Amino acid sequence: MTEVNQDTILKVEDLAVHFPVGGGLLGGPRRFVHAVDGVDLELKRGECLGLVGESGCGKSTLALSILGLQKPTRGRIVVNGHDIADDSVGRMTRARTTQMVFQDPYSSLNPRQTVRKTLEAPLRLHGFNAKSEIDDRIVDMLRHVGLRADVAKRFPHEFSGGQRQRIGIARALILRPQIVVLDEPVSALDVSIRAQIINLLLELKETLSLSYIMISHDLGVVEHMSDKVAVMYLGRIVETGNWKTIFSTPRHPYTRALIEAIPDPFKQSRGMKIVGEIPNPLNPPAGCGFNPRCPEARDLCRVPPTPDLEAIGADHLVRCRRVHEISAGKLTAP
Amino acid sequence: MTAQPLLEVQNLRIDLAIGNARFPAVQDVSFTIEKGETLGLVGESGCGKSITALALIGLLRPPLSLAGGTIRFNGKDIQNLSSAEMRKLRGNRISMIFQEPMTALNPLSPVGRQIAEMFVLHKGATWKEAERHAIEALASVRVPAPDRRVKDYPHQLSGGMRQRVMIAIALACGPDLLLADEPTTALDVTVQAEILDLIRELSAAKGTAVLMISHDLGLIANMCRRVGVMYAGRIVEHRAAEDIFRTPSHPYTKGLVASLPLLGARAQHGQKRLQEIEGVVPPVADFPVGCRFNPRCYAATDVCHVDDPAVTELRHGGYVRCHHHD
Amino acid sequence: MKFRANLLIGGALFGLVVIAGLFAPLLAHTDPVMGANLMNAELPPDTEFWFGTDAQGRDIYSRVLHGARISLTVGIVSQLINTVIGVCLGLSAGYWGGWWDDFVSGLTNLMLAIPSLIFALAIMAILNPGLTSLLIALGLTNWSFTCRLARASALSLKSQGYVQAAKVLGYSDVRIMLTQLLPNMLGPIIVIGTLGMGGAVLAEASLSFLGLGIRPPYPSWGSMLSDARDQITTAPWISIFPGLAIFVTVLGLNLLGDGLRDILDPQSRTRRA
Amino acid sequence: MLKKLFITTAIALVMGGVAEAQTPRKGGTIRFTAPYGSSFANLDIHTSNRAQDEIWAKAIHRSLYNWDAKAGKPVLELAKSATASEDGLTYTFKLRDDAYFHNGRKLNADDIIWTFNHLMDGAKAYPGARYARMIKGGVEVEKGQAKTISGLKKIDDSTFEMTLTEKVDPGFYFWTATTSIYPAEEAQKDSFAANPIGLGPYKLAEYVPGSRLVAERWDKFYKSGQPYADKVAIMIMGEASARDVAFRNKEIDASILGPAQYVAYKGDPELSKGLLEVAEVYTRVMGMNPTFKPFADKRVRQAINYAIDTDLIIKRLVKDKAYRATSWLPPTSPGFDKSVKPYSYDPEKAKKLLAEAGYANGFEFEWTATSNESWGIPIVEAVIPMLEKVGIKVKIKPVEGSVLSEVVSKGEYQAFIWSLSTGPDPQVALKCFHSKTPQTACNYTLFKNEQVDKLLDDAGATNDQAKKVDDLTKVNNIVFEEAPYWFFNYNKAVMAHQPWLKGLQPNATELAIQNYEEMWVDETSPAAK
Amino acid sequence: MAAFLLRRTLQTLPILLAVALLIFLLFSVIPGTFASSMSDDGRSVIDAQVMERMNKEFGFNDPVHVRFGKYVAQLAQLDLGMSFRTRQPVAKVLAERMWPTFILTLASMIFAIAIGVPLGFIAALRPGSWVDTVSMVGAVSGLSLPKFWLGLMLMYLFALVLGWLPSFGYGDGGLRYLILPSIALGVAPLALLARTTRAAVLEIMNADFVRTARSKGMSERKVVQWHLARNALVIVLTTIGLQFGTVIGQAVVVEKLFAWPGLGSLLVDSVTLRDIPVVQGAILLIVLSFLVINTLVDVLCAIIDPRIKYS
Repeated sequence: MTEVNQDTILKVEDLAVHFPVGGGLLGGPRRFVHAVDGVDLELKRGECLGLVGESGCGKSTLALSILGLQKPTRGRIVVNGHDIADDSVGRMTRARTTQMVFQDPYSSLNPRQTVRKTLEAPLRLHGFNAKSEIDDRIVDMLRHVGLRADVAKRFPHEFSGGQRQRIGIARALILRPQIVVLDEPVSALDVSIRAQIINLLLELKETLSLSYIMISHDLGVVEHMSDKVAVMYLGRIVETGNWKTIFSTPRHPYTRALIEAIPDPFKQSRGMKIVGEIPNPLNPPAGCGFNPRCPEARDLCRVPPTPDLEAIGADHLVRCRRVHEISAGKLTAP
Repeated sequence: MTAQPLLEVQNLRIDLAIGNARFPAVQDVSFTIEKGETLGLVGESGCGKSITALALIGLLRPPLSLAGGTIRFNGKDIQNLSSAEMRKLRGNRISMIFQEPMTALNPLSPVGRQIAEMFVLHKGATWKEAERHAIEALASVRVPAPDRRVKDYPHQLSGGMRQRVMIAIALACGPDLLLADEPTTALDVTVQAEILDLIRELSAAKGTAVLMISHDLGLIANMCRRVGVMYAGRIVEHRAAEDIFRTPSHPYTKGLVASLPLLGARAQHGQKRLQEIEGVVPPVADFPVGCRFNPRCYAATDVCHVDDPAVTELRHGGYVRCHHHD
Repeated sequence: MKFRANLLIGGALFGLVVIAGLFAPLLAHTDPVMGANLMNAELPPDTEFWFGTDAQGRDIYSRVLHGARISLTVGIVSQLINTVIGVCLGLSAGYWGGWWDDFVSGLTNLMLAIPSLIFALAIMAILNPGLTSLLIALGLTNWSFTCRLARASALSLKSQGYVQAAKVLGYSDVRIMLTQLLPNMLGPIIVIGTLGMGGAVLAEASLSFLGLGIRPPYPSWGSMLSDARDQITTAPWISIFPGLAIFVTVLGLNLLGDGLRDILDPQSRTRRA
Repeated sequence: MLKKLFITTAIALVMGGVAEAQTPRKGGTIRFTAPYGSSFANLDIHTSNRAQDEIWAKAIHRSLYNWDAKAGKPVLELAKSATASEDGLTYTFKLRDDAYFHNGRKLNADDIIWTFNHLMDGAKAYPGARYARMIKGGVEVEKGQAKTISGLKKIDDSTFEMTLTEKVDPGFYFWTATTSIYPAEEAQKDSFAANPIGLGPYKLAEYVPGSRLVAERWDKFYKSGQPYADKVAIMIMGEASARDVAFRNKEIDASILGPAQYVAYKGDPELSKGLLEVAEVYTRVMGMNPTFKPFADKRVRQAINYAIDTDLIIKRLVKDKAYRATSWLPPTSPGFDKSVKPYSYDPEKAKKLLAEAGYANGFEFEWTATSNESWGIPIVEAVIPMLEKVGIKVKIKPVEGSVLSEVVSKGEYQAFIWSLSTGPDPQVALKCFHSKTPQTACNYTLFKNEQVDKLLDDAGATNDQAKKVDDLTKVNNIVFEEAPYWFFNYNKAVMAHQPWLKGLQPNATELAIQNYEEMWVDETSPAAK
Repeated sequence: MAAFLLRRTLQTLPILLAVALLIFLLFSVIPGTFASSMSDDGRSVIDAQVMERMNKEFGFNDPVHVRFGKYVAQLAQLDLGMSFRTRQPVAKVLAERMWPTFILTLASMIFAIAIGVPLGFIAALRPGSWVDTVSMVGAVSGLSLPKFWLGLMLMYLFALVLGWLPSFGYGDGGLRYLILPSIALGVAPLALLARTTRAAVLEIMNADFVRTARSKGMSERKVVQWHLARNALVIVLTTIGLQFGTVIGQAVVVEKLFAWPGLGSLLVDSVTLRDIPVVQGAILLIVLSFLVINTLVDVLCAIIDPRIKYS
């Protein structure tokens, strides 16, 4: 049924993931956290989709679902035209299509495995047996991520953070996937190293024709790398669109607040401020989830149901009842 | 006679002991903080900025130790103070907030009590009075319903709230100097903005000087008038905040500024390759000879591999520690 | 620096016992069982019988040497059983969670609730005293700590990036447990196992005292010590040497365990820093 | 006849203060020990036949008969006289008229009859039923077919009649504590379990389960002037090494010794003064199962007796705390034949016998044993090299006591080592070799010999004591020749006692069981007050 | 807190049931019966009829599942059955022996806690000092001694050689009698507690919140009093709770050696004599007391550590 655009490699439809909380003997009533609640996404080949939001907004759960590690409560995830919940799309197929780069380069490498083992095991698992082929692939991949071939026999603790992240990237790409989920790929790295990795990722995207889903709270990185951006709040997408649109003319108050909150050396004026913290996801506010913190909130925002995503421009969707009343002035300074 | 600076650090050296060997984790660090001023220290992990702060408050623990230099607080060298005098200073005149508000608070003690301790310790208050002061202190850091919150335990509070409690503790006695060590790193951006505002406003209101430590250049530049950039245990550049971004002098600072994907930069310049700094940050035991940045420096020459660059005063204020600065 | 002393002294003591056990047939003067000669009964230590002789006239030195084999067998085999059970249950429970975790946790609590000596006592009574029974009794009753540790490690490790990565790469659960989790939790488990070996040697002595330990023909230290307790005033050497052997072995294992903990257990590494 | 009994008891070595002619001192506390375990079963002696429980029961209770340690035979205790009928099956007992229960009530024939009826309560399975079953009509009561034992008749308050099923001396049946006479009505009350009321010299004062039992003098005890001590405290101390310390520390007045301590005490100039040694009526043997092929051959069984240097084991390992066993019956027994020499240590002969039996190359057997130091694995360990020399290999099968008695009575063994009761009644002891006696009773080695059967039947039928003893002696000698067992030793029980404890009796049936009324402590005792 | 307590209590029920089942199954396959045990010394032979009768009365002729059914039905009515040996209700037999074990374990734990915890504290506050070294070497040695051996040595030293204390028994239940057995039993937990306390204190010493406390200008003494002690206490308490289990188990050995009339010696006797209902009852009681103690510890921990209630 799903229309698959020639260029669409991943399509997420009405995805929801609910976690049970409590319940059981004397545990009180069983309630559900709606970690992801009705998310629609589309990723085109060669594109980088930036997922932005604060901790607990559901972006990690969404990523895990896309990787097939989290069973959705509702909705479908279609990769290359196949629903990944479908039994015919096995664990192995999924592994060869979708891969992931992790945030912490220290915990994401098995300390007891050499680089070679880290890269060789997945190949063997996926049916590569000829030593020469494995060798070739490993050397090739190490070269791609900017490491020399002789690092293969070393253990992770012998590397710096940046080098480890390169190994992590090599591991993710060794099976030649089409989609790579980048989970905060540079936030745990030293500032002086970040540029190396960002450049590498952008380079690999081109040379290996990859598509990225990048989770990050660093808006600078998101702006730099993404083609499309989705802003999440309380398990829902509140604004999505082209990177330029999102960063130059954000419409949702939350998006605007996020951008505002970045400490900028050249900007002393602080326009829009939000206060308070993300509400308890077990007990989300009625109406718009953002209303308790929103400086623009009015009574209509506090009335259920949750507002819908509204298209206000080409590929620009905003989930706000007052989107047309709030000025669409430019935010970023220079 | 110029007014005496609040804090004067000269040629600070902190050693790290590994086995029987000692390595200078911090060396030749000098700076001053005037009363009510906010100074920024920026640098990557392992550059020595946090232990510099710990040295100022006298909390270095083995394997780290103060190995040289002077720290004058209100004109007195704190190294000459007895431990009791030092304790009177600590928390009362100089206080500190830490990076992880989760672990920096005692999980088994209500936050009110942890604030109240300050008044008991330094103001000679009874516990009862102190509890009352604690509520006021919580209110001053804009914690809603402070009279109820004082009874809460740290795990019942969100990260932002915990950091507010830390600030309440730090500012309880109205100190002259606040050391803020990456106070917002563990927090979400929106919360970070609030906390920074809070620090800024409270310190301004009470005339508290702040030493702000962060790896985030943008944050430091935003918060401080003057910034010290640390690399491998040294201050390599010390400038006014806006100069750091506009006219960085040290190759390291230059590299950092150019490598950051700043918001709005893509709209201006397009998605071009970010400028990279080669190599990695060296560990303390492996600080290079000569200029410590030399293995990564694009401008390094032979002299950089041999000689430690001296401090060079810059024309528009500030200084840089480089053989080839602009 | 202290941890090195632990490791060195512990390793040396335990190494001594291992050598004694391995080369017992070469080092021993007589057969530990067939060496009985009532003409030599209860001789104090001298140049011929270094540790003296026991009531049956057997050379205690030889018996203590052979006893090392028994104690090592008891320690190693029972701990191996415990470790395998504990790791299998704990690892899978921590990794899979759900009802299996509830079940395993219940089982672990059950095992914790019954004092292991009493449990072992019951098993010994059922199986009749002997080496095999003892290995089963001690092997089945002391896995709860290993299990808890393995479970906790699995719980914390499973959220680690490399475990997630293995999942993403299509590894099966069992493969993840064996190749990603197990090698990374082995350190503390080896430590617990080492300390448990000492515990097993002591438990053997306790069970022998209660009349439910290893019985001849095996010359176990516990039964030697326990059998000779009545002769402690008349022929103290009969009990002193096996007692000393137990003490040295357990002390060695405890020190070794402490030393290994310093090296292998990352938690205590931060403790030292 | 009776003279012979007297003579044989002389073997019982009396060393301690038993025979001293001092005037007993009144007062003080006797601090006795119960060494066979760490508790008593309860305070109802009918439920237990263990020596451990008899130790306290002797203080509080009394049976129809009592064991006379010096005479080595049962004597009337609660009755003044017992007259047998012509056929020797019916006895008329006249009770003593000065026996009072601890509640002050006088002993009555009803109490005796009630007690025996009570013992035969089938639902309760009292071990004493074994003895009361000898009374005619007892089995019917046990099976619930009758309410009262028909063989018991009350004549008047102090006289009753007892009819037996066999011609036996009732004294050998009704002297143990497990047949203690209870006060009829009081014993049916619930409180009796906690406050036993008996006829013994002491009445219960305090009982701490698992720790000790203290009893105080019963002033209306029927033996004049007795008991002497004010109190008897019986400490429960199963652990020999702890008992050793306590005794040396003068915390207890008497202690039963094992071989190791026997040597130590004998070698100590002070301690050796207080040793009481007695040949007990237990024979330590290794039983051989004839269903295990090699042991079916008499020559093999004899070979084993020849192959083991029994004397050496007794001397070196048992430390002479035993007497070499000649045969089944102990030296104190009327059926014991002094002229018989035990099997000599003769490995050559053993080899020859084995060769004749077709085992020139030896064989291997499994030896079931407990860890008992006197008749368990330590002995087996010493025997192993000896048997090895004649080509017989031994595998030890260690078991617990309760398992040993089970596998032995079921015949699930190849060989076992045990200590078996062989007295005081030689007829009862030898009945174990009657082919009609089942393995579950005591014919553990499935002994079958027509001559023995006949001799035993004759001995049971005759009234002639001399012929009876003669028949039994013959049986004993045949058993020796047939060698169903390796005859190891007769136990030498040794009790260490403090110098101030007097009046101990050389009780050959069980040294730890003493008549406390004959014991007293002099003023040197720490508990003399 | 009430809900927490209730939840903790209810959690122990399935464990108790499982223990009952496990013990029952174990002892239904044990060789030997009470009747056979009565003649184990070869001295007091019981005749076959009585033995038969006993087995019938004690229900040994029933199949296992029937026996278990009966047992559970009994248990449901809080009836532990009748002891074969004493012919009294098991509950009564246990009640008689509970108190000595209770005071023995309590005394040895008090001994262990009173010395072990401060020792661990002192050692941790001066790591590397002679106090630290000596106490930790002592602790590891204390853990390496066979218990009955230690008991025997104490007996010889303090009773025989020095004559200070009685060597055995319960006596009048006075303190004098309690000292030696509780030391013999308490040395191992003492050693373990000292080590645990030391490790816990050392770990907390490096915790961030202790650094915070110091940054407040607190003296080390106040840091320990106000912040370190409570946090260490949680870890130490948990260890104490678990140690109770080991101590109750090891009490078997010590009680037997010192002729102490507790549950442990009763248990060993009952196992040897195959008095199965008492064995079952005693183990259930021991498990129950372990669970009660650990629930108490949990409650204490929950009072000290507010995080526990909510997890």
